[in-house]
Amino acid sequence: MSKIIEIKDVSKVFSRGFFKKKHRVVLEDINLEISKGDRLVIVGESGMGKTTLARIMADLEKPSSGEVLWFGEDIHKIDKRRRKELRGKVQYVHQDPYASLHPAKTIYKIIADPLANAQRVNGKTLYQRTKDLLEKIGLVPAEYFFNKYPHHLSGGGRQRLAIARALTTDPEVIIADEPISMIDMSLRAAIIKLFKDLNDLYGIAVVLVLHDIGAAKYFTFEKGEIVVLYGGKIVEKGRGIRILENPAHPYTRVLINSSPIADPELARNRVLEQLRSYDVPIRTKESKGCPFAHACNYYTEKCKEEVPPLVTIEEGHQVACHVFGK
Amino acid sequence: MRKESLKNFYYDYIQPLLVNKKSLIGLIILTFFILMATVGPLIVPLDMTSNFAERYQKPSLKHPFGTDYFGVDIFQQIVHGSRSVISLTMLASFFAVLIGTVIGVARGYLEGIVGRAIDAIIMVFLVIPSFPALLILAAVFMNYNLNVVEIALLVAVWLWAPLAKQISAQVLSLKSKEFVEASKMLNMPLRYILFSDIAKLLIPYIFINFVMQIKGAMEFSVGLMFLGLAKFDPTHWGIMLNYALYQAGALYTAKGFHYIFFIILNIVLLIYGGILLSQGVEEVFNPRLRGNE
Amino acid sequence: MNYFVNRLLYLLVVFVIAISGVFVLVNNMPGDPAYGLAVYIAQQRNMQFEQALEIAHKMMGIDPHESVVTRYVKFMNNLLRGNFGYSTFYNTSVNEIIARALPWTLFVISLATFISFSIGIYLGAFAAQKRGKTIDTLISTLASIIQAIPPFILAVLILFVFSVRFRLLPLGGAYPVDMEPSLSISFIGKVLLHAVGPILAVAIPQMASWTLSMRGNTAQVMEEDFIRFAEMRGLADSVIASKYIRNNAMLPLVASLAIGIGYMLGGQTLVESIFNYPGIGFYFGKAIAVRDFGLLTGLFSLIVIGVIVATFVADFVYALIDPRVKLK
Amino acid sequence: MNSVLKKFIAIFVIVFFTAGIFAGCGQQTKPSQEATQETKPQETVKTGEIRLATDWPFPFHGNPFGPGGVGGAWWFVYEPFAYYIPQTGEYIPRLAESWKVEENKVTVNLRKDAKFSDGEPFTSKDVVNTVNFIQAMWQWPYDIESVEAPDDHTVVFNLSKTSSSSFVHTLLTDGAMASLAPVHVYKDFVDQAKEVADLGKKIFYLQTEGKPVPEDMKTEYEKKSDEFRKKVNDFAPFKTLGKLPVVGSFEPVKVTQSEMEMKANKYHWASSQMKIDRVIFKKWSSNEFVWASLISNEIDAAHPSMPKDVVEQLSTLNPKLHVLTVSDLSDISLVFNFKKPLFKDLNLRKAIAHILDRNKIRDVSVWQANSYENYADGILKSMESKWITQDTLQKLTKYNTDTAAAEEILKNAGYKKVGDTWQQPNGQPVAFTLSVYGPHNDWVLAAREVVQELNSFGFKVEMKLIPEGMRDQVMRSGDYDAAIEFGSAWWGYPHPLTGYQRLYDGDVSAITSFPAKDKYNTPWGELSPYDLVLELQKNLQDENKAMEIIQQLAYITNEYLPVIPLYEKVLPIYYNDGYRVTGWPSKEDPIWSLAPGGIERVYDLLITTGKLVPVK
Amino acid sequence: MSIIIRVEDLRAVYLVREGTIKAADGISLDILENSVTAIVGESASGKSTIIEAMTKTLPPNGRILSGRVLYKGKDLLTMREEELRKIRWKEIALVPQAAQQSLNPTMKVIEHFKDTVEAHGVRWSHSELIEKASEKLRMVRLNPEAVLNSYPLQLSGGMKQRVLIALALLLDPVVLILDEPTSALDVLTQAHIIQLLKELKKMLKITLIFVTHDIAVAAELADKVAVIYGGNLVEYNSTFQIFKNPLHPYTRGLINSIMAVNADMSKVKPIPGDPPSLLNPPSGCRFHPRCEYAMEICKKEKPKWIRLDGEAHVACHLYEEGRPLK
Repeated sequence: MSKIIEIKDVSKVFSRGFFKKKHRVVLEDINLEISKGDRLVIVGESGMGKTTLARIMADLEKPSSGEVLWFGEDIHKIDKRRRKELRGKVQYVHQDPYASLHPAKTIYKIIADPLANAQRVNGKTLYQRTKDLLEKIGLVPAEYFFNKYPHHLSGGGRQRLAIARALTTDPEVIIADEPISMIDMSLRAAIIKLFKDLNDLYGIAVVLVLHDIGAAKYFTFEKGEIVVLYGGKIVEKGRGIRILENPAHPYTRVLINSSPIADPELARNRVLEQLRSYDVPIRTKESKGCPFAHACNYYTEKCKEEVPPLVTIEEGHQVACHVFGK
Repeated sequence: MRKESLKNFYYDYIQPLLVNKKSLIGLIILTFFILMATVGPLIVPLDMTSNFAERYQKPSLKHPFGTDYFGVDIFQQIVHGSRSVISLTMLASFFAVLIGTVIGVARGYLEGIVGRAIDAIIMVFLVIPSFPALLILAAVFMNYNLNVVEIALLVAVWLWAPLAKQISAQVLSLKSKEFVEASKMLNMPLRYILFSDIAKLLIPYIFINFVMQIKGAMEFSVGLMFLGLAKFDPTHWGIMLNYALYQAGALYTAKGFHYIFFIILNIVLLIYGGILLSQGVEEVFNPRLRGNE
Repeated sequence: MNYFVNRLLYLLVVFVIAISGVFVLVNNMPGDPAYGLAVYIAQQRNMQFEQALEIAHKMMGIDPHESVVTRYVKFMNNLLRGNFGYSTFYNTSVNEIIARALPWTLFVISLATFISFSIGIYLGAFAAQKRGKTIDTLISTLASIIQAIPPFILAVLILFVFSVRFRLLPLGGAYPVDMEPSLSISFIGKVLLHAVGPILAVAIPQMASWTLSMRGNTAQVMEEDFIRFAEMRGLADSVIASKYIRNNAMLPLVASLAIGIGYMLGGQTLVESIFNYPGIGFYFGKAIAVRDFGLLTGLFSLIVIGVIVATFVADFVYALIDPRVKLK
Repeated sequence: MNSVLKKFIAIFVIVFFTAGIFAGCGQQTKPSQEATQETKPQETVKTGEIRLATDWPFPFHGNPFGPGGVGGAWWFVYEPFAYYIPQTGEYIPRLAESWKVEENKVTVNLRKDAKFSDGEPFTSKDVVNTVNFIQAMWQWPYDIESVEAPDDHTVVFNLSKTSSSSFVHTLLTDGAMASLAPVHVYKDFVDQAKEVADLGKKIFYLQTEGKPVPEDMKTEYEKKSDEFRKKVNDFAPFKTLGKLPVVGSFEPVKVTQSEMEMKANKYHWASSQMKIDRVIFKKWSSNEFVWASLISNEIDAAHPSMPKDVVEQLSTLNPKLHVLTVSDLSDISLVFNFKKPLFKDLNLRKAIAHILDRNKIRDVSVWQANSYENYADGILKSMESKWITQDTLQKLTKYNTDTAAAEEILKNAGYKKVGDTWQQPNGQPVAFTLSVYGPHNDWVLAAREVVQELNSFGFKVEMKLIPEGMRDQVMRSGDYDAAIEFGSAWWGYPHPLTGYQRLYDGDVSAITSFPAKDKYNTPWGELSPYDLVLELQKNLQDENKAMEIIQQLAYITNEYLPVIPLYEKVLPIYYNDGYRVTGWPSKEDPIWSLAPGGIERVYDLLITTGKLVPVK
Repeated sequence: MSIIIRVEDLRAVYLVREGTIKAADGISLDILENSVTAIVGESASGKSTIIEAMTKTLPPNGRILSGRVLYKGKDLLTMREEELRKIRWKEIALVPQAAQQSLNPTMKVIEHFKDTVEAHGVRWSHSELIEKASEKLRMVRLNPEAVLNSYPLQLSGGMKQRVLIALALLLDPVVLILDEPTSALDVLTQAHIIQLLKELKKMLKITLIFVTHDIAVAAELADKVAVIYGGNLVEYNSTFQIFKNPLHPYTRGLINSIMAVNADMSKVKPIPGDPPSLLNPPSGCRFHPRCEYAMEICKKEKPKWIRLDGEAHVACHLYEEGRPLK
């Protein structure tokens, strides 16, 4: 029973309008698994469905179809109490630490309240555990921060605090949505490092949603998987370092090609691959073909008509592309 | 810990109000009136014996605000009347805020048909003009000897709706806030989310509204006395004003200027104090509220 | 469009509930419009009061034994046909009274709103742009003090100062009876002169509140990035003040403008009674005093309709002028 | 967005202007073209105008039977047979030239030169029709059994046997009897009116004779009278005819919510003497409004109650303003609810009579009023000497302000003062509420003073305002402890009978539930005031007998205190002399005593006799 | 290359409820004509303050305490408001950071162009305006017909950013200042904008100054890099030198913490600690609490702004008295 979360054929459709006629397919037939101690990165640009996927995994949103299993149980079929029990094991960290921390609560309260609730502790034990937790995620000395408010912290500090709060329930997996996008460059690595440490030292599975390929690489270069989303579909999936070094899907390639390089000489000499279109595709239930077809430089007629299946091109590397699929 | 949080509370909520000029002046004015209502009647005696020959005395040491049409000291009446003015006003504001908050929070949290129903109720109270409705209610309840609390409730019934609407909008936006979602993820109970997460951010907002309600409640309570709904209290400022304007015609005589002036001055000053305080509170707390939206 | 259909249906439900509430309220009001007449009859003709009351009821066309439900059905039925009921005191249909009174009230509140809105907007924007300076302190303090004055006190003071002390304004009425209503300059002048008192009584507190809201909104808009960007582009202060600050700060107020007019319909009772101005509020006050339940429910319904229409119009106007709402 | 906003504002401006224009046109009730184009009789052009204040129904229908009648225009529009000056007891003939009173029969000879304002002559047919109309519409006065018109200028009233002797006075002076329903205006209703009136009378006489009334007669009457009433109520001569033909001195020509314009009746019999041909009425919306109008010369005369300082101020601001007072033939009293056990104790009422400083109350309330210093005998102060003998006065208890006396009465009756508060013999505090009608300024002031004095004596009295429109209801339902009300009052007919009737068999007894039928101990034996009132009514013509009964009633009233009169109400009349009009009679002129119950009669009389003239 | 803007000892503060934020504390900087200068720093390090103070466009609570900004020999800070207004945009255009809120939400894009033109007394007919605006919009690869008649909220974040750049180019300015032109944008859009700026630089004779927290962006675009820390300028050098041989320990930490896609991930090293609060900045060198080379003197004395060989400037005690960094 090492599988923590399984996503089976999950799709998500957003509808709007009086008769719900206008709709938009945000996720399409997603299958994913997270097991104990895994590292997983979901990459893609905004509007590609990565946040929705993360929220569905964390049961913050319901899929339109498909199953979400936590520890082998379908979370939409089990009763409330069981779901509550399991929920503690799956935690979620928001993108924006400014918004996800209560602005009028002290740091002590932010950690101690959920801790007391989850661990049924109080008094001195609670105090000690809160202190330990804050120190664990690097807010030292903990007592110094107890009576401070979130706005006294830097972006990095706030994100640490949000992570610490997620740890109060002793989760087995933490899903973090763009945890570094609102944080300064110089502090980003430290946050990713923190996630790596949590994974290494405590065996907590970590799912990160990122658009920064560099950070994805940093997180997965030792171990872990990367999933690339485009237009609500998984276009490529596999071991992190493998994908980053040998991207198969044209989109992944462009993504890596476009990422900033911290070397002036290389940067100046590189040639950026241009896409045919930079629009975010809007898919409906009627849409056909590969979602990337409209932008892809390698598209064929087939791409417009047929949805490419996710095929394994190598051990631990799957891609969904008619051109590069073989 | 406790001492620390008290200190924090002071620095977060009290000290900024004392630093802000408007709220400071507002606080001073309100404190003055509250003192007048609580301690005042103990210090200042009230002699209502009329003395027609001594009417319309100009302000003097003996009569700081002069005497009224009956020859009774105006200052004494103002001091003693402040008790009923302030108790009714404060109670009505309190009830209005209470009802408004409870219904607003409920509306903000409840979705679907129940939410729409509450919405409709709020809307109903918004579209029925409050003053005429109160006139009718006054007549309906005329023969019940209502006490202050009941009258305050009656007034509050016509004051809470706008607040409820605003609060529900606030809660609607607050409940989709990420920190609320985080609390849900952490299995925090509903009461924690409502009373700790959401209520905490509503407090400054509610407070501002409480102060704003004072004005409405004040006007209503004066109106009610005019209408004979509230128990007749000759020193209630509204009644004093009624006597001055309509019974004694003080406006129409040069001698009576101070009579009207001091009553209006006190009414206006009290409301102005409330307005200042609420403006100050808004200045102090709203940026933070806005910043978190 | 769907949004509006939806909204309309919702307001209709609100309307029915509100009107029913009003009906119940009014019908629980103690007092019998025929009572005064009955006392008079009994005394004049030396007859039993009960008998006199019966006669009085007949004279006024009131059936005291009619059940509330029947009355309610009748009332709703009439309302559906646009008939607001019958006034026992004035012995005429409420529609006729509304036709007489509503134009005056609308005239006063629209003119008052127009004046107070234009001046309030200007003063508020001006004060906000001079934030912290003496003139700002002066304007906002004055506005706050005016807000603190209960409206009926203000009305009485205006009446006294302008009409009694300095005799600048005529006392009561909408125009002098010895003039023929026409579109002549002199007649319109008289109408305006008669309306000055009520208009001032409505406009002054309004102005204060517009000023304060506009000041707050302007201050908020001035912090917006697009204002600084406009400055960075070297735009003239006047252009920024009008096109960028004022327009954006005004938007929320324009919506409340429409709603405000709706609410004012119901708030005219005191002012119109004090100025003896023949508008809706005047009749409303009279209807309460003489327990004219027909007139009371009719006028109440009118006011509720006014507020609801205003709410609807406000939504519509807001969507019309704010692209942010329009495009959603 | 800018352009949209501009459009919005433009629409806004257009809307309010159209609203204004709509408001302007089609506002007033005014006669149609037809009326104004009518050829006018040749007349010398007069330019006199007087401005007054009063109330009237609006929209103006001009139907005296409709709700609100024609308001304050009444006495200008409907002339009675005669005016009665109470101070001199003189009848001034108006529509009647002369009259003859016989047993159950009054013959009135009508003025031959009376004409309606549309030129139609006024005849006895109009009077007959009017009487039928009132009887049909108001089910009153059934004192008139029948009315005949032997010729165009003679009317014979046959009175019923039960008719009271004061009815003749009513018949002659009541503005309703003569000209309410001119035949040429109400021509469609004439027969129906007679039918309904006759049927009503028939039923009434059967009832008074104690005979059974056939059910079908009753239903028939119900049906017919309802139908008739509905038809008449819906008839609005001012609207449908475009004019209101009147026999009185002035005809309303234009009416708005706030003003009413009346033009002189060119055909009026006194027309040649009238120097004023226009009356403008301003709406009497509140006393303050009338004060303001008087200061600014907006009106020429009015009779609002006004505090002393305001009068002084008014006189300095407007030196042309004069004031005089006449008795309003009524008094303001403290009335008790005898259903409450507290007030059943005469001792308490006596004590209250001693506690109150009635001069002070008068000062605060209506300073010009006559004060009752000592007695509470139910007779107006101004008339006391005329009706009460010295001998009787000797017998009456003097209720001078004397708290010691009050204390003694209470102590003797078993009341105790504990601390600051008086307790009843049963240990309950003496506590009650004093109700007073909110819109009556002077009453409220009086009530405040009463409450104040009683409280300083050691009672627990609270004041309660009765909201506008609720006075009759509250008082009738007995939902009060004590109240300020009219006490005994003369109203139209200045005779103590009216007052005692009110106290023991009328309005006041209806609201106080004073046990008037009980027997009370008097020097003349055990007497019941109720019986005395009936007896007085029967013996009105017999002056000696009447005087004797009045003495007895005065004694009972003074000793048993059904009410405590506070002051005799006066009518302060303010008039501007020399601004628009002049020629007001001196303050002593008895004509002023016509004012109570219809001050417009005074104005009408002054104008039609040519006394009031415009200022050059 | 000549100096086009010279900043001398610029000091600017913000007044807030809690006190004074010393956001720019003695900045001296020379900007070369037709060069691209990057100002790099963390959020709240004062980097935006520098460019806003330079153009006198600080927010209402900002105050310039001292310093000179010489543009073509004239001091912008003491210049009359009227004169300055003429220079703004026509010669020096500043594109603010908050591209998302920088357009009036109630005005169409075209009206912004119109306003700008009118403000500078340029008399173009309407068709001329459309033509010029379209030209600039095409330059930033936007479809003029669609964009000009749109309201800001109809545009995506990247589009708004490009509209602002087009607007900035409208009057062909000499100096273009961009505040965080790429932050909060997706990878592809970010690459796109960088590409665009590179092309603009080639196409137009323009001096480009931009502010960023991402030193990798500077690597791609800038000729020279100025590094700001805690309101102080700590290093100023050519881009190549900065990356090859970072002098200041902070610069070095910054480069080490970059998770660029081409970097050796095992060498990525986060900077410990948090950025300083500018309300109560640390004494002496503001970096000393986080500096691994900190000495006693660093706590007490503020390092001087010294010029080393070549173009290198640095403010660090390690280099004073010729102490070379080991």
